[in-house]
Amino acid sequence: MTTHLIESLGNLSDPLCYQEPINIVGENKEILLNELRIMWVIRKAEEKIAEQIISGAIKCPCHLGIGQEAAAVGVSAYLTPNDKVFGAHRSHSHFLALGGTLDSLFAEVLGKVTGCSKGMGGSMHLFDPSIGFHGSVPIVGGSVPIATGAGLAAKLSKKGEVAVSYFGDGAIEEGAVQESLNLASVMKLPVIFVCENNLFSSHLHIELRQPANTTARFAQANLIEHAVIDGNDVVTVRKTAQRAIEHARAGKGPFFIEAVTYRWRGHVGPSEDTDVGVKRGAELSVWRKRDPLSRLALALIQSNMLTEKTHTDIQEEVDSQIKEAWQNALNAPYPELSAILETVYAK
Amino acid sequence: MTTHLIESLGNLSDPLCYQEPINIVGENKEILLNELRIMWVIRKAEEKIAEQIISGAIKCPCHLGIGQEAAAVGVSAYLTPNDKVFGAHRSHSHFLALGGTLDSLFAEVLGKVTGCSKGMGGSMHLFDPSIGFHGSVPIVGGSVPIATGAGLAAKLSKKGEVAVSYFGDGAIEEGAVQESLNLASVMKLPVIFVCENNLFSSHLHIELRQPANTTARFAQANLIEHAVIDGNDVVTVRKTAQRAIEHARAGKGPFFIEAVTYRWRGHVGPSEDTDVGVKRGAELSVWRKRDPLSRLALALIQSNMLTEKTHTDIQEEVDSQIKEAWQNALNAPYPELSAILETVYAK
Amino acid sequence: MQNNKTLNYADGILQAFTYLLENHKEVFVFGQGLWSPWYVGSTMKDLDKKFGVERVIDSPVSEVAVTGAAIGASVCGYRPIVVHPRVDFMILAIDQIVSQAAKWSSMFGGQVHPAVTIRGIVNRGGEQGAQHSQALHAWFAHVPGLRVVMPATARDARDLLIASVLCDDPVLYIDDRWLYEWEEEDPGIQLLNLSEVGPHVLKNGNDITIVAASFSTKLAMDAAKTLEEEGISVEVVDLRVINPIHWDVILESVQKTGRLLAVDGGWQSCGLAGEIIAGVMEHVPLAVMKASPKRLTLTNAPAPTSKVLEEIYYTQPSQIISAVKEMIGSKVHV
Amino acid sequence: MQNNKTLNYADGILQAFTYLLENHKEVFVFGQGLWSPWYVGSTMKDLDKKFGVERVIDSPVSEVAVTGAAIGASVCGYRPIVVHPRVDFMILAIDQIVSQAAKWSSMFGGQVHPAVTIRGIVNRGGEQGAQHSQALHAWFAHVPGLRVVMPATARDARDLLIASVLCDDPVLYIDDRWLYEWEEEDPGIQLLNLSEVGPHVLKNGNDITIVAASFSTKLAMDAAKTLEEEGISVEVVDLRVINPIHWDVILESVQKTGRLLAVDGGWQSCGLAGEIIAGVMEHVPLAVMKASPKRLTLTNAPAPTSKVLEEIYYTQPSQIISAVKEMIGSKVHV
Ligand SMILES: Cc1ncc(C[n+]2csc(CCOP(=O)(O)OP(=O)(O)O)c2C)c(N)n1
Ligand SMILES: Cc1ncc(C[n+]2csc(CCOP(=O)(O)OP(=O)(O)O)c2C)c(N)n1
Ligand SMILES: [Mg+2]
Ligand SMILES: [Mg+2]
Repeated sequence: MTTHLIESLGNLSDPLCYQEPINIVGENKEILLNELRIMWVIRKAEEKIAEQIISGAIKCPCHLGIGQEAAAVGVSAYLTPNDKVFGAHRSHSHFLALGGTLDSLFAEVLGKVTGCSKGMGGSMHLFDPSIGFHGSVPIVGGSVPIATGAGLAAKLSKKGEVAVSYFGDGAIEEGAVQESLNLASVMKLPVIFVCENNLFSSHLHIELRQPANTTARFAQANLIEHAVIDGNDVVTVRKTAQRAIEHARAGKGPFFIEAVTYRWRGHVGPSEDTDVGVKRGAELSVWRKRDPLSRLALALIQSNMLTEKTHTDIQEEVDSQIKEAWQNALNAPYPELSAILETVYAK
Repeated sequence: MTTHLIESLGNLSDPLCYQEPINIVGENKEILLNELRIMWVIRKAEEKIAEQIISGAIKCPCHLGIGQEAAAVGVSAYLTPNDKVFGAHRSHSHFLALGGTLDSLFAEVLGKVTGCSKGMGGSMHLFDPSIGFHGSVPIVGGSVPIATGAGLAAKLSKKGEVAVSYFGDGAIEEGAVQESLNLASVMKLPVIFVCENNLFSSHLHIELRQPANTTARFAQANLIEHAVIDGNDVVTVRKTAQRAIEHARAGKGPFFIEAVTYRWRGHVGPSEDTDVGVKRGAELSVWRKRDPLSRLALALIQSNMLTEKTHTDIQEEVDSQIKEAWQNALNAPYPELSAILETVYAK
Repeated sequence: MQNNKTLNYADGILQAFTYLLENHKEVFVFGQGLWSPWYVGSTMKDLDKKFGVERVIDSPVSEVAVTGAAIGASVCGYRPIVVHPRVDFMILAIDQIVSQAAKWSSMFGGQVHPAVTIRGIVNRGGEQGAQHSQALHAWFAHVPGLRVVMPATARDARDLLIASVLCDDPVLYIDDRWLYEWEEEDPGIQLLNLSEVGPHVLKNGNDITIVAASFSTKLAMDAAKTLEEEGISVEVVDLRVINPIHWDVILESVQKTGRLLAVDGGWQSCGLAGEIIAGVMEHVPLAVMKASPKRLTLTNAPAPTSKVLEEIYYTQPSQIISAVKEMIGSKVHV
Repeated sequence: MQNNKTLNYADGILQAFTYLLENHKEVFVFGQGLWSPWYVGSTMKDLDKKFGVERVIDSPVSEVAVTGAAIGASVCGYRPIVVHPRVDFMILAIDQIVSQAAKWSSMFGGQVHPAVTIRGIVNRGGEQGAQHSQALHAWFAHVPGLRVVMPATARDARDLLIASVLCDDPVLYIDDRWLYEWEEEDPGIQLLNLSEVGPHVLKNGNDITIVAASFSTKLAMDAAKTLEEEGISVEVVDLRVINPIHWDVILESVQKTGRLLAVDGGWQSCGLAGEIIAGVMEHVPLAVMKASPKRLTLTNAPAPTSKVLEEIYYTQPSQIISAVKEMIGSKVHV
C-alpha cells in the first residue's frame, strides 16, 4: 500500500465551501429527525449556559461547542453504553449526544450535588458511565492516554467494546497524544480517535502552531486508518464513525477521524472572540453558514421529511426541556461540605 | 508536492544487503583516510572502554556504539565549533567525531577531574563547547527539545549556525521528541535531527514498539525535509548531512536524517546481548558484515588509495594514542569532594 | 509607569518584562497565550506589539518542547523566559525543568548554567477545579539546582522577576493571580542579585512569627492587621525565595517571638510550611519556644469546583487569626 | 517459595507479582523492560513466560502514554501495575499520576477510583549520575489522592505490593534496589488493607526515635545495632506508607523517647524528613522533647557520578550514629 501524505485540508478548511444542505439520500427519516433534535438539544443547552454565564448564575469556566454539534452526534450513533468514551474541556456535546441528561449537565455546571459528577467537577469534568461517558478533563491531551488504556482494557476483555477519545487540533501538539497514537497502533487497540479540528487552539489558528492544517498526518505516520471529513455533516460523521467502530470492534486496531469544524463562540465563555483570535474575526461569519443544524434541517425540508412547522415544534419542545432542566438544577442543593474530604480516597 | 509515506526501511533493515564496499567514486582521498582514521579512533576507544569495564576499572554505565561509527563521522564533516550538537546516552562517537579528545573522554568515564565534564558526568554526560558539543544526557529524548532550542537561538542570532540533535529509534516514541519535531517545523528552526535507527531500544526490536520500522514517518508528518540512508556508509551520511546543513543554514528549516545502523554490543556495557534482545541473536552476526569501517577500508584498497600496510599503520597509531590517553586518564586525579556542592549553582 | 507613587503586582510584572526586553537583547519570552491576553491578565499586555513576535513568541500546546527549547536557548547564551499560564500545565514539562535545567550545571562540572526563567502562574478559584488550581511550589523547592521565587508584593513581583532573569541559574518564578491587584508604594526598580535575596520582615511584631510566601503573605498581613487592633503583635516574614532558603531572618524572628505559624497555599504533607517548621525547630532552641509550632495549609484534597466548597477549601485570614489566638492564649504544652 | 524460612526483598516483590497474577485475573503488568531482565533485577523474572505477554506487557519508550493507559484500564475495572524502572523515568508521566489518577475520584464525586499501582524503582549509585539517581517520593507524598508506599523489609515489599494492587486507590509503590538482598524471616503472605497500614516499630528502644522509610530504615537499623552495643537504646519507626501518614505510632514513640531523628534518602527541602519533624513538633508537647529534632537527608545537590563523590553523597550509618550521639549527649538546648 502506498499512502499519500495529506498535507492540507483543502476545501474542508475553506468556509465558503460545504455550505449547502447535506446529502441525506437513502437515509432513514426517523434517525435524521432524531439527530436534528439532539443537535438542537446541544445547541440550546449551550446557549442557555452562555446566557447564564452572562447573567452571573454560572461561575465555572465553560467551553462552548456551538457550531460543532454534528461531530458528537454522528460519532455516538453506533456506540453502546459498554463502550468507553472520554472527552476534554469542550465536552458538553459529547456528553449530551450519548444521552447524558440536561438535568445532570446543568446541575454540574452550577456545582450542584445532582450534577453528573455530584457537583465536584463542573463543566470541564463530566462523568456518566451509565451512558458510556467515562470522563472529560481539561488538561489538554490528558484523557487521550486514558482512552487508549480503555482500549487496552477492551482488547483484554475481548467483548468487542471500543474506546473513543475526543480531542482537538491543539491537543495533537501534546506529546501525550503522539505517544498514544503509537501505542494504540502497535498494540492494535480498539480506540477511535476523534480529532475535532476547529482550526483553533484558544486564540491561535492552526497555521501558526503546525506546519499544515490537517492532523490526520499523525494518523498516517502511525499507520492508523483514518478519514478526514466535514465535521459539520452529521451523516458523513455517522457513516465514518460506523466504519471506524466496525474496524475497531473487529480487532483491526485504532481508527482516526479528523472532523473539520469551527466553534462559533470564543475559546471559553459566551463571547465570540473575534477580537482575540488571530484570523478569526474575518472567518466566523462565513463559517456560521456551514451550520450543522440548518444544513440538516434544510436537507430534510427539501426532501419533504420535515416541515417548517415540525421544525419549530422540535425547537419549542427542546426549549421547554431546557427550561425545566435549568429550573431543576437551580433548585438542587449544593454538595455537603464534607464531600471535599470524603471523595479523595475510596471508602 | 505529493509525498508518499515511507512505511518501511526496505533493504536498509535487511542485514544481508549493503555489505559491499561503499561507493567512493569522485571522493577526496585525504578526507576518506581521515574519516577512516576517526572511525578507528571511535571503535578502538570504545573497545578499550569495553575491556576496562570487564577489568573493573570503569564503573559507570557505558553505552557503546561499536558498529555505528559512520553516522557521527559523516554528520560532523560540515559542522563548525559554532554549531551546537547535542547527544544522548550513546554519544562517545558524537563527541569524538567532533574532535573531542580521548584524554577527556577516558578521564570522564573514570570520573576524573580532567574529564570533559570535570568528572561530574561520566559516560552519559559529555560536554565540550569548544568543539561544538553542548551536552549529552541519558533521559531518552531529553536533549531533543534542548537541541531544538539551540536551533531557536541560532535562528534569533542570525549567524547561520545550526543545531544537531542525535537520538535513537527508541527516543522517537517519547512525546518530547514528537513535540520538538512540530516546533522546529512550524518555527523553521535550523535543527538537524539525526535519528540513528539501530532497530533496537534496549532489548526490544522496533517492530515490537512501533507499527513500522522507519522513523522518518514522523519527519514526513511534520513536513520536515528528510532522508533515509545507510548509516554505515560514511560517504552517504556525509553527503546527506551536507545537504541538511546547507538547508538549515539557508534558513529553510529543519532536516531529519534517519541513519540506519546496528550496534554490535549490548544496550549497556560490553556484552553482545544476544541472549537478551528479542530477534537479536540471529541478526548480529550478519549485521557485523555491514561494518562501516571495513566497507570503507575495502573501498579505499580497491581504489588504490590505501594499502593493507598503511591501514595497519593507521590502526597502530590509533592504538598508541589510546594507550597513552588511557594512561593519562588513569593518572589524573579525582574531583575535589567540594565539587558536589560547588557545581549546583553558578558562582 | 516608572514614576507612579503606587504599583500593583500585575503592573510590577509588566514593568519587569518591559525593562528586561528593553535593556537585554538576549532576553526573549516564549509560551502559550502571548499574542492574546490569555490567562496572564494584564501582566504581559501588548509586549508582542512593543517588542515584536520574534522576541515574544506564542507557542503550540507543547509544554515539554517549549520549555526544553528555552533551556536550549539559554545554554546558547540567551536568557529566555518561559511562560506557563498555570502551574498545572507547567508540570507536563517537569522533566525538562528538574532533570535537565536543574542538573546541567552540576552534571557538566559547572561549565554551563542554563540561565532560563520559567514563569508558572498559580491561577485558581472561580470554580476551575482540580486540574486548574494547583500550587506545587514545594516540589520545585525540593530540588537542588533550581532557584524558586514566589513574590508577594508588587515591588518583588517586578524586582525579583528582573533578578530571576539576570541570574545565571535556572529560576522558577511563580506568581499568583490573586495578588494582581495588590498595591504598594514604589520607589522604582531596584536591581537585586537573586542569590543574595532572602526572606524579609514585612511587618514587625513581638508575639508571634508568621512565615509565608506569595498570596499567603497577603493573608498573613491581613490577619496581622486585625490582630494588631486586638493588641496582638505579629511579625510577618515573607519568604520571597523558597529555594534555596536563607534561614537567618526566619530564625532571628522566631528567636525573638518564641512562636511560629507557617502559612502556605500548597498542600501540607512534604510542603513548604512543614519545611519552615522543621528548619526552625532544628535550630531554634526548644527552650525559646513559647508554643508548639503550627502550620496552616491547603485542605488535604484536590480543589473542588462548586463555589460553596471553594469557600472552605482555601485558607482565610480568619483561620490565621484563630490559630494565632490559640497559640498566644495557650501556655506552652507541658 | 512460600515455605522458605527467610525471604529477601527482591523475592518478596516477585512473590507478590506471582500471587497477584495467579489470583486476580484483572491484574496485568505494563512497562519497559518486562520481556527481558532489564533494570528490575530478579523482581520480575520470567513473569512474561509464566503469565504470557498479554498480561505482562513490555512497552515502547512512552512513559506518559503507558502510565495513562494503565490508568484508563483501571477505570474500566482492571488493576494494572505500571513499572517504571527508575523514578527518574516515572516523572515524565507525572501529569498522568498527579493530575489524572490522583484526582479522578475527587473530580467525579467519588464515582470512580483508578485502582492502578505505579511502581517506581529507586536505582542509584554505581556512577549513574544525576538523571539516573533520583528519589522523589516527597513529591508524591505531597499529593492528596495518591497513596505512597515505600517498603523497607522483604515482607512489606511483598505484602504491601499485594495490598497496593488490591487497594481501590491509585498507589505509588516505590522500591529501592539497594534493598533487594535484605532478608528477614517469612511467615508467608499476609493480606493487608492498605488504608489501615501505617508506620510500625521495627525495633524497640527508649533513648531516641529514628523515623525512616525504605533504604533509610535499613541504615537506621544498622546504626541502631551498633548504638545498642554502646548502650544507646534506639527505637526505629519504619514509615511503610508515606502518604497519607498515620501519625499515632510516630507520636507515641517520640512521646516515649523525647528525641527525634528523621532520616531520609531524598533531598531535605520540602522533603519527607522535614514532614516528620513538622508533624511531630506540632503535636508532641515541647516539654516532652529532650533535644531539638534533627534530620539526615541526601546531600543538597544532584547526584555526582565519580565513585569518590558518591561515597560522601549518600548517607552512611556512621552519620546516623554521630547524630544520635550528639543528640543524646547534648542537653536540651536551653
Ligand atoms: C496541558 C495544557 N496546556 C494548556 C492548556 C490551556 N488550554 C485549554 S484548552 C486549550 C486549547 C486546546 O485546543 P484544542 O485541542 O484544539 O481544543 P478546542 O479548544 O479547540 O476545542 C488550551 C491551550 C491546558 N488546559 N492544558
Ligand atoms: C525517559 C527514559 N526512559 C527510559 C530510559 C531507559 N533507556 C535508556 S536507553 C534506552 C533505549 C533507547 O533506545 P534508542 O533511542 O533507540 O537509543 P539506542 O540505545 O538504540 O542508542 C532506554 C529505554 C531512559 N534512559 N529514559
Ligand atoms: Mg481546536
Ligand atoms: Mg535504538
